[in-house]
Amino acid sequence: MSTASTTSPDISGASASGPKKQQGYWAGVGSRVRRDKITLICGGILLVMFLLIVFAPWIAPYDPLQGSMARRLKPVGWQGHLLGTDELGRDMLTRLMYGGRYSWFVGITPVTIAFAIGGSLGILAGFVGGKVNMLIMRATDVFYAFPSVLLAVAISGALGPGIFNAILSMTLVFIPPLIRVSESVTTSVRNLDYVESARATGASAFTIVRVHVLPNVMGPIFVYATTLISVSMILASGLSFLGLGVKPPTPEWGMMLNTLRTAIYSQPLLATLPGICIFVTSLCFNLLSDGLRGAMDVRN
Amino acid sequence: MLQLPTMPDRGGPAQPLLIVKDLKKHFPLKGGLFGAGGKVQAVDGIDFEIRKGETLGIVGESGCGKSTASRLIMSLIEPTDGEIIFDGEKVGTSALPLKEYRRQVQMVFQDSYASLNPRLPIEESIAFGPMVHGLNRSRAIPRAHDLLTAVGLAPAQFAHRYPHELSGGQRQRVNIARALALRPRMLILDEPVSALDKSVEAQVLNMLQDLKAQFELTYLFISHDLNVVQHVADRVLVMYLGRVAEVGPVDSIFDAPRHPYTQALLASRPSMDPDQRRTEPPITGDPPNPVNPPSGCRFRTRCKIAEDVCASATPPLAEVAPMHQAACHANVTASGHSLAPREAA
Amino acid sequence: MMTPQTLVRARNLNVKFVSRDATVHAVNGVDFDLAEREVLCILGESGSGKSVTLRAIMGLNPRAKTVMSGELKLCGEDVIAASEARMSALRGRQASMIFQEPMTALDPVFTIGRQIAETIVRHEGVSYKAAMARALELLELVQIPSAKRRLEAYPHELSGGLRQRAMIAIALSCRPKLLLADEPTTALDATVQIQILLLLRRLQQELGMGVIFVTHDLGVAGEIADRIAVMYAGRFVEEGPVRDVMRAPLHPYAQGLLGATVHAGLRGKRLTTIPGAPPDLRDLPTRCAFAPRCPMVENACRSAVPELRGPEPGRAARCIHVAQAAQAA
Amino acid sequence: ISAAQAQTLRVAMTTSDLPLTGGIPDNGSEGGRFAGYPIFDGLANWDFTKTDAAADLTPGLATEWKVDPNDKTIWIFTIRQGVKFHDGSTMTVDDIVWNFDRHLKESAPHFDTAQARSYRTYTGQVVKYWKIDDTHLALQTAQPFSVLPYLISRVFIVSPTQYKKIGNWLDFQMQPSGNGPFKVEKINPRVSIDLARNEEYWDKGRIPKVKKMILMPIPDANTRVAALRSGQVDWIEYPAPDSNASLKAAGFNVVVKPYPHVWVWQYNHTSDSVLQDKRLRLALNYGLDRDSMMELLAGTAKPSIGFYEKESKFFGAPKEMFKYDPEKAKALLKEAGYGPGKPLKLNVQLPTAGSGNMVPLQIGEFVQQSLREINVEVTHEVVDWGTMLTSLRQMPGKGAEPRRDAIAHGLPLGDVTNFYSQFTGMANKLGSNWSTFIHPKVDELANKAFQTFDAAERDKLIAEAHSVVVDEAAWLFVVHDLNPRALSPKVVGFNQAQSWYQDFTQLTVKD
Amino acid sequence: MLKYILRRIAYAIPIALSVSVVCFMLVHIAPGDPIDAIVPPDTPKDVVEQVRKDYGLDKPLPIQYAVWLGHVLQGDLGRSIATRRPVAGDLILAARKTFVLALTAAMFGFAIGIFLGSLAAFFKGTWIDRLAVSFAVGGVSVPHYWLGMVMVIFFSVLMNVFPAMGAGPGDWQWDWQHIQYLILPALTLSCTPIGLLTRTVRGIVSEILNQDFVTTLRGKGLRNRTMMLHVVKNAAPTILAVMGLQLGYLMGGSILVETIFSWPGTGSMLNAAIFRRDIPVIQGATLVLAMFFVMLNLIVDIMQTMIDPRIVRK
Ligand SMILES: Nc1ncnc2c1ncn2[C@@H]1O[C@H](COP(=O)(O)OP(=O)(O)OP(=O)(O)O)[C@@H](O)[C@H]1O
Ligand SMILES: Nc1ncnc2c1ncn2[C@@H]1O[C@H](COP(=O)(O)OP(=O)(O)OP(=O)(O)O)[C@@H](O)[C@H]1O
Ligand SMILES: [Mg+2]
Ligand SMILES: [Mg+2]
Repeated sequence: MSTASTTSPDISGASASGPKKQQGYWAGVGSRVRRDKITLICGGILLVMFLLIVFAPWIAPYDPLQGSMARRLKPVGWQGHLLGTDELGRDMLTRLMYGGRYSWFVGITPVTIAFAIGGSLGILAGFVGGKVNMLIMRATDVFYAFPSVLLAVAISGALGPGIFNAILSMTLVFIPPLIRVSESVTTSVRNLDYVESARATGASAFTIVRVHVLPNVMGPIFVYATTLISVSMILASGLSFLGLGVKPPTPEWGMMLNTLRTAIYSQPLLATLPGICIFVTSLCFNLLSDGLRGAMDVRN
Repeated sequence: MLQLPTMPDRGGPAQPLLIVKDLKKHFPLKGGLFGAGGKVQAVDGIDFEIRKGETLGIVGESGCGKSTASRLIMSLIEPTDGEIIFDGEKVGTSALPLKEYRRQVQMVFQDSYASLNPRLPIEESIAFGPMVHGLNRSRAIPRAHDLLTAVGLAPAQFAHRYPHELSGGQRQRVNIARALALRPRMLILDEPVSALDKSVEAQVLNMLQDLKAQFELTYLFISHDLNVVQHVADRVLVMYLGRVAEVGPVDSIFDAPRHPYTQALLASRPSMDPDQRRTEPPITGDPPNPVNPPSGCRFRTRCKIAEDVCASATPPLAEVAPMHQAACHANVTASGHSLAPREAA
Repeated sequence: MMTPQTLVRARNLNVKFVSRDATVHAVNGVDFDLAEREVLCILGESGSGKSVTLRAIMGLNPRAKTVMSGELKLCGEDVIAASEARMSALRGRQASMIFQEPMTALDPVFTIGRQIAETIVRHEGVSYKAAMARALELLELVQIPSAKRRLEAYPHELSGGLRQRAMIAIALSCRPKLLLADEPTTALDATVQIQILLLLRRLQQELGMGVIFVTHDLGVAGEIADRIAVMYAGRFVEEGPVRDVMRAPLHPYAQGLLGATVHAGLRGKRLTTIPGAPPDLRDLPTRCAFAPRCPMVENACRSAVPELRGPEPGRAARCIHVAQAAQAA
Repeated sequence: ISAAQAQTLRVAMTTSDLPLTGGIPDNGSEGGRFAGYPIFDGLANWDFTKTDAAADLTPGLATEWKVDPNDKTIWIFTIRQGVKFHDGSTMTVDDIVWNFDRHLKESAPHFDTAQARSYRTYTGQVVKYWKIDDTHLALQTAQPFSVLPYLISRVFIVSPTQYKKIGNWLDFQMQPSGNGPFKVEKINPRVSIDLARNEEYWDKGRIPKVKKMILMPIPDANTRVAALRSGQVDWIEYPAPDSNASLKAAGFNVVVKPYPHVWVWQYNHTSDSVLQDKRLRLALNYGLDRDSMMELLAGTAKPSIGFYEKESKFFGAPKEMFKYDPEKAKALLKEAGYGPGKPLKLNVQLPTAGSGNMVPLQIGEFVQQSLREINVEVTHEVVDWGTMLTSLRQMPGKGAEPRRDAIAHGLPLGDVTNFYSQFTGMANKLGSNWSTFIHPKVDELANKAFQTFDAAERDKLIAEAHSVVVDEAAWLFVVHDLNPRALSPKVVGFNQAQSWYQDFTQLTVKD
Repeated sequence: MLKYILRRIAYAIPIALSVSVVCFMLVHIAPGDPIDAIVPPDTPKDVVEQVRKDYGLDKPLPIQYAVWLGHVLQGDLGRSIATRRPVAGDLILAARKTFVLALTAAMFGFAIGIFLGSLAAFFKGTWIDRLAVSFAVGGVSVPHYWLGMVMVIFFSVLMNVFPAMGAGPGDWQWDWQHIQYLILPALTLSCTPIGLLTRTVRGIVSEILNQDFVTTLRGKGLRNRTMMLHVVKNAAPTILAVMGLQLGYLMGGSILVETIFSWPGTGSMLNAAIFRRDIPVIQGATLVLAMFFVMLNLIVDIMQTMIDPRIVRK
């Protein structure tokens, strides 16, 4: 073989420095996120919450189920109870920490499962196209024809209350939108020339999906899924509030909000604390996904 | 040094590298619930061949089916009809399975950005093909670096970059390197320079000429720029609305075009001389919609010499000069067109 | 003969875009005059600032982040100082603009007729009906077949050539004195491009408009320009009558461009190329911006931005080698 | 607020929907309180005039009743004459027989297939009934049953004329006709029952002083409080204990009165239940910290250590006097084989709200937590009150329902028939005793009691039976409710009776 | 155009049928014998058998579905387990109330959302934009049942300006006496559409403002008023779609708010039904609301077609 380095001299000059500094895609996203204060703060808050929740059994000051009537409904800051106590005299901070576990779990699990299932189906539909696409998308249309809360409530209602059923029904609710988003992202990626040229090398469909499709569609699908987390958190706590989620005494924010409600006249701040937790979490997830979306937009 | 060997020449020099026979592609139109939409006749029966070592240029206006033809040849889409024969073997048969064929034919697209995976460093993009064909990574990467050098990009500086960190010209070089990575015998270049600035266009064109010699390639070069085609092609094929209007050696076509469309196309070129500006547009109107193309000769709606026969019969590709064919009734003996040559004595 | 009036006057025009991350110096000291009935072609590579210059003349760069300095007059009006209301009265009336992509430059959800008529209503205060009648005349003027039917058409229902004609009809609806054309034929097919070029040329002469025509295609410039300005990195690096610039450009960049343009007769030969890439406009160059790519570069090129200098009146280039180049020609 | 409204009493009930208005109200005793006695009368009514003692029966549509001295199984009711139904028809003895047909005669065209079964507890003792003459009605029981009038008081008499006009019970509910002090003016499904005063009520002393009464179902305790405080209603049932202080501070009257009520876990005594083990039943009763719960309930309840209150004449002298003794509880559990390593696991059905259930979630959670300290793990199956009522009518282990060890709720003990329906094997046969507590001694004593027509003797026998119930720890006794309700200061003249039912005829609503 | 509309309607039919299948299946996904889901557990045997026959529950699923669909098409949605009344009658009353609530919330939300969104788009990058966006994110993040609770305390209990619950006396009427009942729940319910509309409008309007044709319009010297018209007509199809979806979501998603405010609509009906496991009611309400949603989508699509000429392709 001849040496491949015999090149015309006039082109070698073109190797002047490119328009931008050398940087990987994710590194670029990272640096953009790092410059975005709001996203950072939200990420920070969520991280702190996450740690508090995960390590609740080790760091929570009290037993979440252990109360005492002698200290029921004490205000925020009362004698070693940083956030007061609930209607059965259990430490609010502790319960909020434990409650977060369930709220986060019930909020995030359906999105995660739906991300896996809906994402796969959507990518499949988008990549394979044709009849498969038709089949999957028409089925999706049917579930799209239900308002989401209604669907979740109806399925939960039919299945009966319980954490598992709540997760199941919410998963069913989130699968269709995830299919739609991943299908459209995949379809647009599939028609890009680089996928065509990968096909032109004779690569198998699996390799093409793995190397060329997945890395390019996961980002947008993931960001979309994070926006769903906020919806999911609210929906999950709503289901608990309706009694379709966890059972007492398991602390869960929606449930706590429900049982503490009657105390709103005597301890207004206390009674709104679980609501504030839901609000802040959902807000942070929303802002975080906004920030992520912005940072992942290569046009920036 | 290059671990993937070139495929051997099977048919010998006289065997055209690629023969396209009656290739057709009709896209059904979307939107019809009951499939009642029409169809786009993007490519409607084209025949041509490419000889070993030559550059066949395809010109034609936007939407005439150039890209569709190249995708058909690349087997990226299923043809509605027709067949492709590569070096004497029908593509897709056991004699020439698709995967093997694809090693021998590669493609460069117009949009340099869309043809590179934005999440892969360019060395990975280039190494992808060889790895698909069984080369392991540790050998594919150095090979990618060699190819980068070959297209004039210093690997040390560029190998790890991502597509968005390159200029348009640099990206197009990467695309060319990627196409060469499988050591193909033929390269389909679908408007490889249309999106580039003039100064960069020249760089890439020069480089393509060098690479052709260096890697013993055959080019199918698609462009809508007549000047570029004239510059690079040995033979030229003019397409109009999914059909071949004229095909022949570059000089013959440019000096003595026989199809009114080719003539108009040539006459539409800016003059490059302020003192000899064009005064009359050679033809009027836009190309018609390929969904319901005109009957007979597809050019007749804009043709200055169109007659009744042009609407009723499709003109065959007829020899008008050595190696030069044109599909115009005016060139076909006894076609019924008033300008047609009389019956030979 | 009446003395030609100056339609556009630019002196040391600078346009920069300021944002949190960076400042882009898109136009860096441009001087030129455009007389009535004159056609000026601005030629240059992508990103050289052609469109920004055009938009600056119309005051159409995004207000929030654009900083303009120098002098810029449009039909006597100081564009840099003028209020939005003042500019809006000028736009479409004294000066109009057409764009490269007629598909995106037309509002997709309004009919062609409506889009023409609303300009006439705005500037001439006539009734909508009268404006529609004028719109029909205009469509006929730009040679749109079955104009009456096309009045009711939406942009997506027209072919590329027709869309561009409609765009021209909109631009000409109030008989402006100045037409700014930003690569109006680049997106068109060769056979259509020549039709549009000829149409523009005819209309320019019939209506007596001044035209600034932006293109990166030397051939197109040759078809339509009276004068050519070659732009590089936000500056005019060469300016002169079309014949002179096309035959014997003075600036090495313009020479390179001419050499790199593929045309008949170069077959089999290597094309001349300009190595390297244009500079990053985020740092304002303090030297000849072309120096890194210039085959004739000298130390002097790297110390300061060369002045515009010309061997004869009406011709000029920003290069210290102008004299030599003129000699060689 | 207009003058017309001022004559209106607007009541927020705790039910999740309107109680049925066809004369067989659902939603427990609250249904009877609002969709029963105000609209209909029974043969016997309740006497609300004495508020210092538990309410007792008073003549209603029957002016008097007595047992046939020759056959103690036959009761003779003298029917009040000239009483008019709301539709204007005059009530006859035949009408009353017709009403019993509705409940008992499956072949009757108007037999109420859908509802009759839910009243079997009250009607099940009657085996035969007939018209003696135009003023007398006879009811016959299988064996002498001295407390029959208490049961029969629940059988509301409706107008056959109206029924015949309408043709089915479903539509009858929309335009019912009885002879109570209030007439139904309009039913707004799921929104309200609008009642108007019955000017023709036979008891002139109980013609309502208010013109109208509007009953609204507001299951959410907070919404009830908000509705009262914002002046949308004048009367709310069961304000959440935690809002009482603020209600009082805002000038509302929170009225409490002892009434015959107990909040319990009804244990499952069927053979597959762990709670067949008496030690466990006792342990739970000793392990529950009732006194602390009083804090939670903020003065709206008092601890319960038996079905009847300690002060009741029926309480008797049980050996086990449950007071909080976790050590004893743990010891009992250990004896039964449970301990820290092996907690006793119980599944308990708990309603979300409902008549007499107080704040079930909070109480339930409290019990759960209190029992956790003696290593008893309670899981709750939280259901709607209506669902629970259905569960209560099922026998445990039947059907598709999950196994549960107890059902937690509040229930009435207004008269001795409640004891009968909850703790006797006879009642169990009628399918009203989910708990299925059957004890030969109790059955024997109760049987004797219900055949004794001497009241004092009867009370003694029941007290004795009750002692056995307590000693057997038949249920987990939790609290006695004090029947709190909050009234707008505009409501005057309300005297809360010590009863599940209340009198709405004597009060007025000020402007 | 007409053809397209007919085609769109034709397309809605299989969707509607599939939706009915899903609703039908609700009875069957409920654990246990489906008969338990549609009659009360203490129903006498013979009645149970009668119902089983009526609904064809002894037959294979497809036939059951056909029977059920036949009932539904005749307006028979079965009987409530709890009240034993036909579901359809109560549902119509409830749906009317929910519609009033959802429509009011939607209108209010749309008005505010469109206003804030356009403001944010026109002043993109300024503090006005940031304020509007924060408001929007807040709106979509707040658990509205919690907000409703807080609002009741504030406006009903403490300030006593609006009623705390219910939909007013008697039948619904558009008079002040009834409207005052509407204000708090509608306000609570509107926070999601406010947030979403603000975001959508901001996105679409700023996207439109970045498009080339806007430069053309400015280049023509059009007045702001005329420019607005162009922006509105371009944004309308997208915004309409979001509005349609939102109205549907509000109809179907008012369950929590209705519960908090004791609003006698489909939401509180569903809530009660869920607790009683009154499956026929759940099924009927779901079916009616989902059908409404399907219709709404259809109407939105048709309206989009009328506005945007590009949608109808030959
Ligand atoms: N996947 C497809 N589905 C439907 N129609 C298609 C598809 N691909 C191409 N077409 C249509 O086929 C015709 C030919 O398209 P093609 O891309 O081959 O033209 P082209 O000559 O390459 O044009 P250009 O110069 O614009 O690239 C066009 O009318 C196009 O709209
Ligand atoms: N609104 C803007 N904000 C920031 N930078 C801008 C803006 N508009 C243009 N620029 C920058 O100004 C420079 C000149 O752009 P301009 O559009 O004038 O180039 P051009 O010569 O018209 O190129 P082309 O041939 O590609 O149209 C480019 O670097 C571009 O990125
Ligand atoms: Mg193409
Ligand atoms: Mg430009």
